[in-house]
Formats: sequence, structure tokens, C-alpha cells
Amino acid sequence: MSATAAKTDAGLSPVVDGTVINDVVVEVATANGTGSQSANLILMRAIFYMGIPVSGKNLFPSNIQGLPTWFNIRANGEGWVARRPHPDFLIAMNPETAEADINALQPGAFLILRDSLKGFLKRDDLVVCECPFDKIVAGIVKGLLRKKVVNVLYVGVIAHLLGIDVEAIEKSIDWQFGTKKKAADLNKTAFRESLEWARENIPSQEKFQLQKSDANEGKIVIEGNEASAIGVVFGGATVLAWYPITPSSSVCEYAIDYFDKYRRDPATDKATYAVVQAEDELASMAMVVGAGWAGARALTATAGPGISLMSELAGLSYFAEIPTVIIDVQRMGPSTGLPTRTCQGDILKAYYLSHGDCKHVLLLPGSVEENYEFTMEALNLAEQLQTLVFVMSDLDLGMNYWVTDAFKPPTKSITRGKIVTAEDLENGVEFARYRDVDGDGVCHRTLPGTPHRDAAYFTRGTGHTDTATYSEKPEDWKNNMDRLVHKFETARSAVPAAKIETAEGGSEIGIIAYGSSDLAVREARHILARDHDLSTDYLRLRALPFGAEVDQFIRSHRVIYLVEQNRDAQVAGIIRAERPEFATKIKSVLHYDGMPIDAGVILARLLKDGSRENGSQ
Amino acid sequence: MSATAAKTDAGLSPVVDGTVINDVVVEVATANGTGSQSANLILMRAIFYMGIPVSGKNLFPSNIQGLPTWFNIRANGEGWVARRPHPDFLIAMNPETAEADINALQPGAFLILRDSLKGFLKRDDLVVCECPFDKIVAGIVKGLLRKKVVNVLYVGVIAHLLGIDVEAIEKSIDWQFGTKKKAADLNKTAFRESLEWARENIPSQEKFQLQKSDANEGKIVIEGNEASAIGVVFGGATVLAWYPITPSSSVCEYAIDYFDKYRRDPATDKATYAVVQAEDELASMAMVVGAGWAGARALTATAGPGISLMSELAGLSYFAEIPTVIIDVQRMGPSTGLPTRTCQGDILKAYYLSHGDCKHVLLLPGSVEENYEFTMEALNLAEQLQTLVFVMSDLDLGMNYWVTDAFKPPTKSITRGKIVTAEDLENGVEFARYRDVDGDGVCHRTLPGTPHRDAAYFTRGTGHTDTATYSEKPEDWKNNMDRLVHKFETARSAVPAAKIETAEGGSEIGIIAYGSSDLAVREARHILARDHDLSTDYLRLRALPFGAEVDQFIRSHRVIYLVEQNRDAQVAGIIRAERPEFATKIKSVLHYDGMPIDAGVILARLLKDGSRENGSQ
Amino acid sequence: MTTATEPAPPAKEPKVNRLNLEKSAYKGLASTLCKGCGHDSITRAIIDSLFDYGVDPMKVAKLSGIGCSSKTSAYFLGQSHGFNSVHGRMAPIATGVALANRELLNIGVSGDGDTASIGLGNFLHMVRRNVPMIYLIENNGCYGLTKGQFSATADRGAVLRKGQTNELHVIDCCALAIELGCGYVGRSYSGDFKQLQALIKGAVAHPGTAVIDVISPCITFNDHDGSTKSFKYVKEHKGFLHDIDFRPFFGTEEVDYSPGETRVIEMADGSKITLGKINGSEYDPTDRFEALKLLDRAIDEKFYYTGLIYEEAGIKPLDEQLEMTPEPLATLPAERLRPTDECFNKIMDMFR
Amino acid sequence: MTTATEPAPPAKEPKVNRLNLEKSAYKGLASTLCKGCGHDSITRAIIDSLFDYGVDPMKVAKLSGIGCSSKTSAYFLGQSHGFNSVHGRMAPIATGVALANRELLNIGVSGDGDTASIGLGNFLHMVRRNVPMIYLIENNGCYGLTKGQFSATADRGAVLRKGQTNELHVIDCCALAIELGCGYVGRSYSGDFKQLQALIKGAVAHPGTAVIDVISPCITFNDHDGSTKSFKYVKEHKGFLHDIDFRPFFGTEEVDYSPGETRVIEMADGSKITLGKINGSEYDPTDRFEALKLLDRAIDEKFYYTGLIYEEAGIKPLDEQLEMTPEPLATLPAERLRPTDECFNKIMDMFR
Ligand SMILES: Cc1ncc(C[n+]2csc(CCOP(=O)(O)OP(=O)(O)O)c2C)c(N)n1
Ligand SMILES: Cc1ncc(C[n+]2csc(CCOP(=O)(O)OP(=O)(O)O)c2C)c(N)n1
Ligand code: SF4
Ligand code: SF4
Ligand SMILES: [Mg+2]
Ligand SMILES: [Mg+2]
Repeated sequence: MSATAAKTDAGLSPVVDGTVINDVVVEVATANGTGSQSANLILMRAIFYMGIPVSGKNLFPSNIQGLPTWFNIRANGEGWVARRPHPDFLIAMNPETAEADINALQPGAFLILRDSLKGFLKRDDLVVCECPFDKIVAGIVKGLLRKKVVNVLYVGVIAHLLGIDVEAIEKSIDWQFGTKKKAADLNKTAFRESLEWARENIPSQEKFQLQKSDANEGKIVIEGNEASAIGVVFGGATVLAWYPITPSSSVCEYAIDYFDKYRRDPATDKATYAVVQAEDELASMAMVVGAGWAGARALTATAGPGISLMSELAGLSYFAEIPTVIIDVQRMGPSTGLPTRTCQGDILKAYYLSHGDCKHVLLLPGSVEENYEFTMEALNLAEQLQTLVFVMSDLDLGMNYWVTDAFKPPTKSITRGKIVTAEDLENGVEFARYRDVDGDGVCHRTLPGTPHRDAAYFTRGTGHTDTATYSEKPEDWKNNMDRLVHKFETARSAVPAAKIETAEGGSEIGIIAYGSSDLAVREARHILARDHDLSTDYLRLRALPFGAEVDQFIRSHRVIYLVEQNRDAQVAGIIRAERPEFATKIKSVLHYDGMPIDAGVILARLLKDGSRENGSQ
Repeated sequence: MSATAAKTDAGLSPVVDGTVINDVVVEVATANGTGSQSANLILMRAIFYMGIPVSGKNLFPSNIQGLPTWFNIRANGEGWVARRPHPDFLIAMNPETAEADINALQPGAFLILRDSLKGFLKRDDLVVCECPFDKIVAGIVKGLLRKKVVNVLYVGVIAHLLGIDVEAIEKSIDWQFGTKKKAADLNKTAFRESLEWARENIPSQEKFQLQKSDANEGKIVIEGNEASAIGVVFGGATVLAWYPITPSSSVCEYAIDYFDKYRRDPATDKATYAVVQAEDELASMAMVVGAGWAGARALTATAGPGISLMSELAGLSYFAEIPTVIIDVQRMGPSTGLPTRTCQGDILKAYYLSHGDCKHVLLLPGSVEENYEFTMEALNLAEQLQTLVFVMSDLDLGMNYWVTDAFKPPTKSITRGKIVTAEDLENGVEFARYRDVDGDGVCHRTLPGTPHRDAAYFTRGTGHTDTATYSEKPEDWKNNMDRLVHKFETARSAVPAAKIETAEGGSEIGIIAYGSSDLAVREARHILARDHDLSTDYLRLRALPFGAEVDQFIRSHRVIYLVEQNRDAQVAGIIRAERPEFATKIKSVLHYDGMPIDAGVILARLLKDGSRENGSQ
Repeated sequence: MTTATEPAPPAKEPKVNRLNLEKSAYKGLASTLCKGCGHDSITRAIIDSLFDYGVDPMKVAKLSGIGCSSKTSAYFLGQSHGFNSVHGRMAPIATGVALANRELLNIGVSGDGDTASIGLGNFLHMVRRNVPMIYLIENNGCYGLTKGQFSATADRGAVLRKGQTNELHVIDCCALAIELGCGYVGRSYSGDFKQLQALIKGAVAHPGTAVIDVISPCITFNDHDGSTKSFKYVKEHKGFLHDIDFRPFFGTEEVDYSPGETRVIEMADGSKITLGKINGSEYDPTDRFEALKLLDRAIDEKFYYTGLIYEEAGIKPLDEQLEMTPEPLATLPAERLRPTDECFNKIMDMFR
Repeated sequence: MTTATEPAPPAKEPKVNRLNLEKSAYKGLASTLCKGCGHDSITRAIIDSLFDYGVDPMKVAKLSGIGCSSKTSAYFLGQSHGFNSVHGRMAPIATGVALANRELLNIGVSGDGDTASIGLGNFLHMVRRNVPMIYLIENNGCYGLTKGQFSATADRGAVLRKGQTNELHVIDCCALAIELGCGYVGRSYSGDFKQLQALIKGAVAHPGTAVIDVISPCITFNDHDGSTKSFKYVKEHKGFLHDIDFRPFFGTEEVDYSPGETRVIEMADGSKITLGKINGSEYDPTDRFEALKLLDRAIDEKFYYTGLIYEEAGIKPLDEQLEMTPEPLATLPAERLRPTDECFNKIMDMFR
């Protein structure tokens, strides 16, 4: 692999000069529904067990069986495991995409080619390993099982080439099949046969090697949706209403499992939660609104089309001040869009969701750990602020595999916000549902069923006074709407503050990003500093409305690059609208083709601007 | 009435010094469902017949019978008939609000008081005319009719006081009751009795007088919703699907009447249109989408909650490029809000409606004439641009009474956009549904049923190539999304351009407004120039996305006051997001209490800023 | 679903009920509906039946959608929390409430537009889930609040004030509820106070979804000739299926029905509904097909058969299906909502 | 609703049909569904029946919602315009299409999730309006595309792959369609090719809404033991109501049924559906109550009675109710869409 090749992605691929240790991208091209997923996870997890930081991204189609799928594994000793577009190794198993996949490779890349596909190979600048997988598998199992088992064979070949630890692979196989020992054994056999075959037939290579490391101490491998589900269960959610939609369904499906295991009363085995699969998103959100009103910690999870359907109820939650939580695992829109591709295209939509003047609180998890934490946080904030709180995850976080420090048990307690009880009332506490007693715009509420005759109030989506009676009076309307603005200002400091990382000595260039762009941004900063002597400061936005630290950050930088995975620069638009004085400082770096963002996108933009500036100096 | 009083609204009320001719505000306070509306319209129309510019605003409750209603009539010889908050004459008929209504009057104002309400009068700085309406009506009719007829009595009193032409009133009564001659006669009798009574019992006054004028030649009185309905029928709409919601229902109900009268085939009496009252807004919009796809000129009318429910389908219309039109008669939101109060709170929401990156074309009628024109224009634009087009009316335009030049018959022809026919295909025209053949981002379409074997294509809300086949390829997705941006740029110059009025010699202060704020803005400019020597330029935005003339206008002014009837400065936010360089130039003037905006709001802001600037100089 | 606790002696027109509450405790704000609106009569029936039954107002959640009918939730039980939500979504909102707090008695009032038009799908799915609640439909065949357009419960051939004729098949919420497995379905008329009260009390005693469709004329927009929901029309075209009465479980009197003349339905809490024959003919409300056939005939005849149309005991309500803990989830203490740190760490180990 | 024009001689397995089209003109893209999916069989039945019938593909609009089932609209009739819309809204979208162009034959394919869950309200209202269209439900009792969760047509007691049991009442789209006044309701099984074809052809000939619920097993997520929609279960638990056949109106052969053994249903276009007795027992699909009773029994028995369940002629389809001009509104020339200037000025005068 030549240095030229490496240059095409602006320093993203390692410059090969001698042996690159612990820095490689392996891509597996298969068809979905063929069972290749378990082979891919075995491979990824084996690298994890070797102690090397690694990520696994599944690019699957919106289909159940037969359409092309790619699994992209990036191992990087320094922890740079954001997506990198050009694989060093391609495992080509799918005739449908083989030609295009092969043609897209960088010169010098390694190609592990199922031998039945060799007809698709039309270039000679690759290192090609033809593998008779079908023949090998025929020697191992019979019948339909072959289709499944054939996948673990490429694990053997790549293990040979990259020097992956055999024990790690076997441990990984055990993990993968859990109690299904027979399946595990079969896979181990197949793996070993294939490794054997590879050792005999494929020359080993020295360009890329993996070596045991200790970077994964205390770490786990987890998908964001499962992390969110843990947040649901440990966050004290009591009502979960949902409607299946990719890529959010597994949040709920995992939650159901965890609920069932961990949230039944030890004495009676009765559930301390309720989960309902609703008939649609209007219903699931309405259930959450009803439950939130009645005092449950209630939430739902959905994706773009669901958000659209929940609009009217979102406005009700805002205006009647009912605690609700929506986890939006963003997928590519508009419309049905690309249900199995990632993006950050719902931010603006969620922020302003529903007709009329209303805005919502958005938490923006930037890691699977924050999927877990922010889900719990959202349940607290919704009750504290008595409003709708979104957790804006995305498909990349939600459905891909991330290595992370094991999460810590919850540190923050479950808080319920301002609730007036029968006791309070008995003690003479005055209760006016929409009165700003504390000066923070957040009022007090009673829960239905509170056994006191002064507890009741009447909730409506129509204009009301501070004692919750119906009113069409101009001043009542305006006062209430202004209080809601005040409450939203309160939210600015209640939500998770942005995280800021400054370059040594600081920089006049600031980067702002959020959500799943984090790793790519950090890698870009790293390369800019390392290769281009360009230092940058970095603010990772973790919620909207944004706090004072964001103002401060923007103010103190000459230029801000705002990285977003959407077309319309959605967060840039929000900041410009709310902070006109910063409007011209913000330059947008946008990525919206459905693939998780990679550092190259950011690099390219900053380098281009840099050279333009230099040119004009 | 003292000059002080007049000053409190910054010159909005006339300074009384001698007799004010043709400049008065009369407010009638009644309960709804009592039949007072016809008396109010008689009064308003009589002033119209006198040739004096006049407006009638109905402030009615979200209720069918019994709750307070106000009707606000403003007559102004110079045409300043935007709302003016402080009436010169209050007709107090409703015990429920009498006290508050009376207390809100400016000192010196005239109070026409139903005598049964005199207990509510607790101030002595008003000119009070106590009227024994109930006694008078008892002498005219019996039974239940009294309740209705009593209202026309106040018309008699005010006619006496203001010198309203008796013939004009009688003509107005005839108009009001149409063929119901008996009712007309009864009302005439009652009116005359009351006039007689007033002449005998109430001293005439010289402060406010109405005199015949000739300002209303060629004019009509019409509600915006009826104007829209005429636009529907003459715009060649073929499918109208709707769901009742205040304040949009009457658009459809009027359209049904006009359709029935004017859009049946003369030969067969068959309908050249179809109207369906759907089961909800999801369905009405889905019907519009289906009809638009199949080649109908299809539309719906709704209000905020409907917009929220239509979100998902709006995204489908955008992304699959299906011509659809939504008339949004805005009412106060969020949530159910104040269904019978006006605002401009859906602009931002409609612009960005639906999840993912999408934006829609919005027409912003600023007069009832534009309600008519823009409805027709929207039907054309939707087909030309193959997208969703909103007409953003509001309750003030839609349900209040406006004097306007009679509309002209449609001048623009019905255009259908780029449709490829069987003949075209026969002649070898190549057809690729989503290919940008013309370089404007707008592609060609065929209609279902086109009798040619190459006509068919497959429509979907998922990713597609330019030949409309399914695709998850990153580049296909991105190309298509970028073309949609390009199409949106094309829309900028296709939509109605903003209207600009510059002060003589120009000003460095620009005002931008849209929709029903127009009259109030013009009045404010007039007063600023007249009383405060402050000249301003004015751009009335008529559509989003905004055209180059808006850029030009903002660029050439030092400061821009953007007047909006919403809390969150919605259009300001859009401009700031799209034109960061102008962000700091824009100052928002916001009004959002449910009442139609009045010039005083704008005046107050500009004067405050003016004095602050002067102070700091 | 009942929240009653201590038995108390019933009496004719008692000053206080068995909870020692006066009738005033069951009243709400003054109605702002049109004078003579059928809905106001239903409000009165609700007040009286809950007073009579001795339902604890502090344990009631009042729910509604949007419409004139939905507004009425403000006009009764001023001491109960109320939620006038959005158009058509009362059913799933009530579902959420029922899950959050099993101890509440959920009383929903909705309109025919709210339920049978925009809310139809959600309504049917609520019925299917057997959400514990009373779902009252105040059915006037039109959209009152938006000024009288036809709703989906308008009969074929019914005429609007302005003259248009409805061509569409009527939606019968009772029939659909039965089709979806509802265990308590009644129809009544806003003016039939006694019957309505008995049906409402029976609904309080019913553990799952209880649907009562009350024909409730709109005096302003649908009370003209040609309407099949005008006061006049309904009075002339309705009949009682039975002479219905409700005997609360805490009653001390002996039930004095003559066997053979009266059918008795035992409710889950021990209360009884008695159904006396009318003109000697007996209607069996436990026979699904009788019920559906009757309703279908009613459509053809444009006639309202009123009374308890269908009753089926023993269907599990949603909260039981979900095996929920009996206390309200809403007020479970934090420690019961969060598994231990050990559990947490055990979970973490699975991902290593 | 039929778009056929010229008669042509029918033949067994003809190379071309009466429009001189080959079967290939009725095919679509290759399916991307799982191998063995029931939906693919239905696709084949659609292709064959429309070919046989001689429907003009250029006069067909294919409509669908979202789901595996909804995808299939791409797999037949490649020469027809198709619209794979959004989840649950096929019914109102089809309504719009039907209004825009009365000459189109609207063929909709939807799933049980699409129709009976999210789309239930809109589906029922479409049926109520009698929108001219064929509405095929590819019913697998689960959400295929989102990986196998229960849908609302899952039977009570059915078991998911992962072991959960469905506690909820099944929604029977056939029963509900009948309840809402549908004039053509059939049930079939994806594997019963002949019956399915006859039902589809009958639907083509039916002038209003035709609902066909086709049990169509999901081989990937709902084909296990405990499922009541698995291939095995369905095969063992279904029965034919009759031996159904469709005779097109352009048929020249004499209909050779033996009177008494076969019931004949005449369609609006002159075509005939013949229903032969099975084992001597006769089912009367024109008796509403028979139909509803049968469907109710089927729920208890967890059994699929297949065939033409209900037929009622003469209900006005929506376009007729609206007295629409017969030509497609979509292509009316501009001059027929805009009243004259005189009309306009007359209107203006009203406001003076
Ligand atoms: C989403 C939405 N669409 C429409 C409306 C307007 N709207 C208010 S009440 C109503 C119908 C009420 O009819 P019904 O439920 O029968 O109640 P009624 O007034 O007849 O008692 C409608 C359409 C609304 N509030 N929200
Ligand atoms: C608004 C919305 N919610 C959820 C989804 C996700 N979704 C796609 S298909 C589907 C269910 C499909 O089930 P069914 O209609 O039975 O079709 P099948 O795949 O079983 O054939 C769901 C829930 C969606 N696309 N849109
Ligand atoms: S409009 Fe009709 S339903 Fe509404 S309050 Fe008046 S009478 Fe009742
Ligand atoms: S998942 Fe089920 S329904 Fe979907 S294609 Fe596969 S077998 Fe068919
Ligand atoms: Mg109603
Ligand atoms: Mg299904």
C-alpha cells in the first residue's frame, strides 16, 4: 500500500512504512439474514479480548433476508475507532456487491475473496487471498447449517493474516453462543480448520498486525440501545409505551427483558412497571402523556416517523406541562427515508416539535455511556421541569457495537420534581398549578388520586390561569407563555453542560459537535494537531437549550466549525436564531449520506479552509 | 376625551380637538349565540355603504352559546382599520363582562349601557347613555325573538350618536337578511324605534361623527376564508379533503357551496371536483397526497393541531415530490391553545414540518385578496414545484370582515407543471422521474393511468435513484437530497416576491412584516412619519423561502424590525439561520396575546428604541 | 375498578352518601354548553350516580378529548383531577393513566366525533386491551363544537340543518366494542335518567372497559326535522330493552325481583344489575349474537334499543394482564424503582 | 372498477390474454422478501389473476403502506404506477387516488400491522365510504419488517418466537369490514392459489371496496410451534367455505354448474362468481349474520374459514355518492376547472 493511497483520506489511514501495529480496518461484505452477524461479532470481540480498542458498525439493509450487508471493524491501539471509509481488508462474500466492493478498495488493500466470486476481480493492484470457503465448509457440516457456518471461516483467514490470538477467538465464540455449547464447538472446529487452511495456503503478511494490549481493562462491548434500556430500568421508569420502528425497537425489547428480570417485586413477583406495545405512535405518546400526568415516570422510544406522529401530543406535554420522555433513535429521513442508515436529522424538528410556539428539551448523548446516563437523566429532568424531554440518540450509537468503560451504577438519585402531597396540603401549603412560586418558571403539581380535597386541578391544552381554570384573556395567555420561556431558561442550566476540551495553550478555532460525531471529531483534531500543526478547541454539546458555557466558548473563538450529520445545519440554525451575535462565526461541516461520519469529512473541511486562508494571506 | 388619553396609545387614537370625522372605534360586548352577530354586521356594513373604510373583528369564545363575545368596528376615513385596542364607544350588553369592559375604557369614552347593567358602572369619567333595550324590544316583539331583535336596538342608538345614514342601515339590513324579508322588516322596525328613542332621549354628541364618503367605490366586504374558498374553486382545485377545525372549517364549507354552484358540468350536472370530509387530519392529508400523486389539484385546509397531525405526510409529499396544498388558518397555539384567537405561530413549524431534513414552501397572504390569489397560486406552484405548498392564513384574515377592492377574475392560467404524457413518450421523450433534466431541480412526472408502457414509475418515501428505483447507496441519497435543496432555491424566485414600500428619500430603518400584520404596520409607519418625523421602509414578506429582494432589502438597511404575531420570533429565526450575515440586524417586534396586532405595538417599540438611541447619542 | 370501601346503608335521596359526602362534592363548574344540550343531562346523571354509589371523588380521574361533550368533564366532580386532552386520544391517554395508578376510577367522556371519527382506531385498541375505565360517548351524530358537521355516527339518510343528506354507513360504537371483545356495553339516551344512572353504576362496578353510548341531542345543530338524533326523533324511536336497576354490593335490602321476570347480573364486586322484562319479552345481554343482531336491526330500523346491550364477566383487564403490582406505580418509592448496584454490576459483566 | 374493454376468447393457459398481453406484462421486480415468505405467493396470485382477467396494467394504480407486505407492490405489474406510501395510511391515500382518477383500478396491498394496528381507524373509514379499490391484507399476525413483534391480528394465546404469549383479543379485519358495510369480503390463504385467484378476480369485478384478508405466514418470525399463523398451523386449521370459481363477463362458455350444487353471484359487470358446495353443505355469503357468526366462531375455534365470506351488491361507491363526472379529474382540461369571469363577477357582486 503506497503512501499516496493513504494520503487520499487526509491522513486517516495509517501510512504504511514497515508494520502497522494495532491499526486496521476490516470490512465484511455479506447478505443479511445469512448468519454472518455472529461471525462478525466473534471477530470483533476477539480483538476486544486482545485488549485493542475496536468498533463494529453494521451497515444493514431495510430488509430481512438477502440484501447486501457490510460489517465494518476498526481496531486502533490509540482508540481511534470512528468509522474509516477505506478498509485495509475486505472480506468479499456477496456476489451482488463483490464487483463494486472490490473496485472501491484503495490500491494495495487486502482482499479475502470467496473463490466463487473471483470472476468479479478485475484489478491487479490488490493483495488477493482466494479462499475455497464452500469447499472447506462442505468438509465440516452438512445441509442448511453450511450457510451459517461458512461465515466463521473468514474469521480463521483474517485471524491468520492479522495474527489474532486464537484463545481470544475461542473465548469470543464461547461468549457469542452462550449456553449453546454445541453451536460453539461447531464454530470452533470450523474456525480452526479454516485457520489451518489459511496457514498452509496464504502467505502471511507484515503490513498490518494485531498485538495483545491492555487498553480494554474494565471495558465492555455494548450497543447504545441496550445501554438506553439499562437506563430505562435503572432510571426508575414505570410506564413504557412503544410502537416498533427501526432503529428504536431494540431499546424497548431490551428494556422488556431487563424489566422482567430486575423490576419484579421480590415478594410477589409482580411488576413495578408496565410496558405496552401500542397500536401506533399517536397512542404510545398519548399513553406516555396520560401516565406522566398521573404520576408515572413514563417514556417511549421511536424514530423520525414516530416523532412526526407524536407532534400534537408533544405540544400538549409542553403546554399542559406533563413530564414525558421520548428517546428518538434517529435514522435517515425525511419520510421513510433510509430506515437502517444513521443521521442527526431530527434535532431541529424535535426542538420545535408541534404547532404554535413551543420548544423542547433535548439531551444529546455522545456515547453509549451517555445513552445510559441521559436516559436516566431525562426521566429526572422531565419530572423536574414538568415537560417533554427528548433523548436524541441515533442508529450509529444505538445499533452499533461500542467498546466503553463499564458503566457505573447510577449515582444520581431518582427525583420527582415539585410534587405537592396530601400532607403538604394538610400542612397548609397553598397549591396553584401554574403559579411560579419559586421564580424558576417551574410550578408545583399534585398527582391524581392525592387524598385531599384541595388537591385536584383541571388539566387542559387550552388557555388557562395560574389556578388552571380556563381563560381566553390576552394577559393570562401571554403571562403563561412568558413563564414557559422562563422555565426553558431554567432548563439551560439544569441540563447536562457541554464538555469542552481545549488544545494546549488554546486555539482560536473552535469545533462544536454533538452525538455520535464525537469520535470522528476527536480523531480529526488529533490528526490536525499531529500532521498539520493545527490545534483546535472542542465543545461537545450535550443538550438543548444550550448553557452559558456554549456562549462563552463561541465568544472566545474566532471561528466555529459546527459538525452535524444532517443537510440543513440544524443546530447551527438554532444557535443563529437564538444568538444572532454569533451567527457569522459558525461554519457548518455537514455529512448526510447515511454512513456514520468519519474524521476525513472534518479534516477535509478544516484543511481546505486552512489552505484558503493561507493562500489569501 | 382628553389628549392624554389619546397619547397613551402613542397617537393611535385620534386627538380630539373639535370633531373627529370618520375615525372611530365601536366595540360591542355581548354573549355568543345571542344573535348579536347580525346586528354587528348591519352596523359595520352600513358604515361601508356610507363609503367609509371600516373593519369588523369578531372576538368570539371557543364555545357555542353564552360566553362573552366582542365585536370591534373601526371606521377610518384614511383607511387605517387595523385593530385599535381602546374603543371610543362601548356597547355593553353582557352582564358577565360589563364591569371589566367598562373599567378598561379610556376616560371620556362613550358607553352605551343596557340599563339592566348599570350596577356595573362605577366610574364617572365616561359619557354614559343608559338604554332601556329590554323595554323597547318588549314593545316590538314577543317571546324568544326578543333576544335576537334586542341587538339591532344598539344599532339605532349608535346610528343616532355617530350620525350613521339611515338609508345605509336599511340597505345593510336588507343585505343581511337577503330573501328573508320578514326578518328584515322586523329589524328595520326595531332599528327605527330605537333610533327614535335615542333621538328623543340621548343628547347628540359632536366629538365623533361619520360622514358619507366615496372611499368604497368598487369595494366589497368579505372574510378571508370565503376569499380562499373562491380561490379554491377558481384555482381549479379538483380534490378537497378536510376535517373540521376552527378557524379553517369555513374555507371548506364556503368552497363546498361554490363548488356546488359553479363547478358542475353544465351538460350533465356532474361534479368536476370531489370533496370529502375525512375522519381526521391524517386522513385528509393522506387523501390529498393520494390525489396529488394521481394528478388531481388537491388541497386541504386546517389549523395548528391539524398541521401537527399532518407532519408525517408532509414529509412524504416533500420527499416523494407530490404536489399538495395545505391552507393553514392559524389560531393561537401551542396545543389546543385558544381556538378562536389569532396568531402567526405555525410559520416555523410549517416551514420545517416533518422529521429529517425538509423544508416547505409557504405563501403568506397579507390581505383577503391574497387569500384568494395565493390559494390559486399555491395550486399552481404545488404542481410546478411538485411539492407541498402552504398558504399561511390566520384567524384574523380568515374569520374577520375586511373591506377590499373587489377581486379581479383570475389572470394567471391554471398550470400543471412538468407532466410527461403518453404522446410525449410516443415521441421519444425520455422519462426519469427524479432526474434533473432542466437544471432547476424540478423533475418530470407522469400521471397514473397514462396509456403508455414506459409511463409507470414507482413512488416511495424511501431512498431512490433518479429513475425511482430503491436505493440505499450513500451517493444516491445525497444527490437526491442536494437536488431537493436546488429545487428549493428554484422556489425562491417562483414564489410571490416581497412587496416593498420605501419612504421618500429612503430610510435606514427597515420594517419587515407578513400576513395580517400589514395594516397595523402601515398605520404605525404613517404615525411615525406624521407625528415623530421618523420615516421607515417596509418590506412585506409574501412567501418563504424568501427571494433575493429580501436579501437586498436587509442588506441596504441599518436595522430591521421584524414584526411577528408569535412569541418565538419564528421568521427572524429562519432568516438568521439562512442568512447569518444579517442575523444581528434583525430586531423582533412580537405580539402574541391572541388579539390581532395593532399599530401601537410597533409604534411603542420603534419609539422606545428611537429615544434610547437618541439618549445614547 | 371500584374504589368504594366501607358499606353504608342506602336511603332514598340521602343527604350524604356512604362516604359521608354531600351531593355538592360531586358537582363541578357551571356548564357553558348551550341551554338544553343533551350533554348537560348526562353530566347530571354522572353526578347523581357517583354520589349514590359513593365513589370517592379523590380517587377518580376524569378524562376527555375535545368537543362540547369533552368539556363536560369540568362540570362534574370538582374534587377529582381532570384532563381535557386532545381530540381523539382520550383512549390511549386513559390507558396511560390506568397504568400509572391502578387505584383510580377512570371516567372518560367523549363525543361521537372524538371517538368514532378521529379516535376510532385508538378507541378500538383500548377496548381490545380492556383498559379499566368507563368510556361514555355523548353521541349527537354531529360535531357540536365545530358547528354541526356530520360525524361518523350520523345515520344514513340523516339530514343536516343546511339540507345535505348523509350517504354513509353509520358507525355503531356499541357494535364495534362488542366485536373487539368489550365486556360491558350499554346504550342510553341523555333524557332517560334512571336507566343512565343504572348503566353508569354498573360500569363503576365492572372491572374492565365499560362503554356506554348515550344518544345526546345537540339542540343547536342537530335538533331539526330530518335529524335522527333530534330530541323528537329519539323520543319517538327508542325503546327499553329492559327495566334496569343497579343494586350496590353494600345494599342491605333483599333484592325483590320476581324470578322469571327479572334477570340478575352479578358484578365482580358483588353488586347486581337487575333487568326486568318489558312487556314480557326478555333480552339476553350475555348473548353476543343477540346483541350484534339487535344492533344491526337497529341500524336498519333507525331505532335506538337502549339498556345493557352486552355483558361478559371475567375478561382480564389490562393491569391484570400485565401482572402489575397492586399499588399505584405513580407513587412507588424510589427504592422499588431501581434495582441494586449488584444487579447492575451483574449486568455489566454480561458485556465483558 | 373494472377497466377491461374488449371481450376475448378465454383459453386454458393462454400465451396472451384478451388484451393481447403476455404474462410478463404483469410481472414486477424480483422480490427481496425472505425465501418462502407467504407474501410472495400472493404476488404470484395477483399477477396470474390480473393476467387472466385481462386487466390493463396501464390503468392500474398499485398502493401500499409500509411493511414486507407493502413492499410487494413493486413485485407485480411493473407497467403500473405504484405508490409505497407511509405506514398505515394506504386507505386514505387510495381514497385520494380514487377521487383523482375514476378510471384507475386501485389495487392495494397492506399488512396486518399496517391495517389493523396503526391504520385501523383509517381502514374502517375507507370501508365505510366504499372507496372503489381492492384492499388485500397479507396477514401474518406479526410485524415482519420490524422483526416479528405481535400485530393486532395475532390470536389470543398465540406464542412469539421468544416465548411471550398474546393475551389480547384478535382483530378480525373481515368482521370489522362487514360491520362497516363492506360489500365484498373474502378470506384466503397464501397457498390456496385457485381460491385466491377467484377472490381477486371477483374483487376486480366488484364496484366498491373489496377486502381480502389473506393468511400469509411469515417464515422468518412467525412460523414456529405455538404460532397460529405458521404454515403448519394454517394448513391444519383451515377449511374452504365453498369451491369458488370466477367466470368473467366476456366468457363464451356456458356456465356448467349444477343448480342446487352451486350458488352463483352476479357481479356488476356481468361476471359471475360460482360457489360450489363442499361436502354438501352450503354457506350463504349474502347473509350478514351468517358471516359474522362464522367469523366469531372461527375466533373461538382458532380456525380459518376461507372463501367469499360476504357479498352485497348495489352499495354506492364513493365516486357515485359524490356524483362525480365520469372522466378522471386528474386530466380535465383547465377550462372545465375554472368557472367563467361572469360567474366570478356575479360572486363579487354578492359582497357589495
Ligand atoms: C386535531 C384536531 N382536529 C380538529 C379539531 C376541531 N374539533 C374540535 S371538537 C371537534 C369535534 C367534536 O365533535 P364530538 O366529539 O362529536 O363532540 P361534540 O362537540 O359533538 O360533543 C373537532 C373536529 C381539534 N380540536 N383537534
Ligand atoms: C410511522 C411508522 N411507525 C413504525 C414504522 C415501522 N414499521 C415498518 S413496517 C411495520 C410493521 C409492518 O407490519 P405489517 O404491516 O404486518 O407488515 P409485514 O411486514 O408483517 O408484512 C412497522 C411497525 C414505520 N415505518 N412507520
Ligand atoms: S353545540 Fe350542540 S353539543 Fe355543543 S353545547 Fe350546544 S347543543 Fe350541546
Ligand atoms: S420477515 Fe416474514 S413477512 Fe417479512 S419477508 Fe421475511 S418471511 Fe416475509
Ligand atoms: Mg358529537
Ligand atoms: Mg404482518
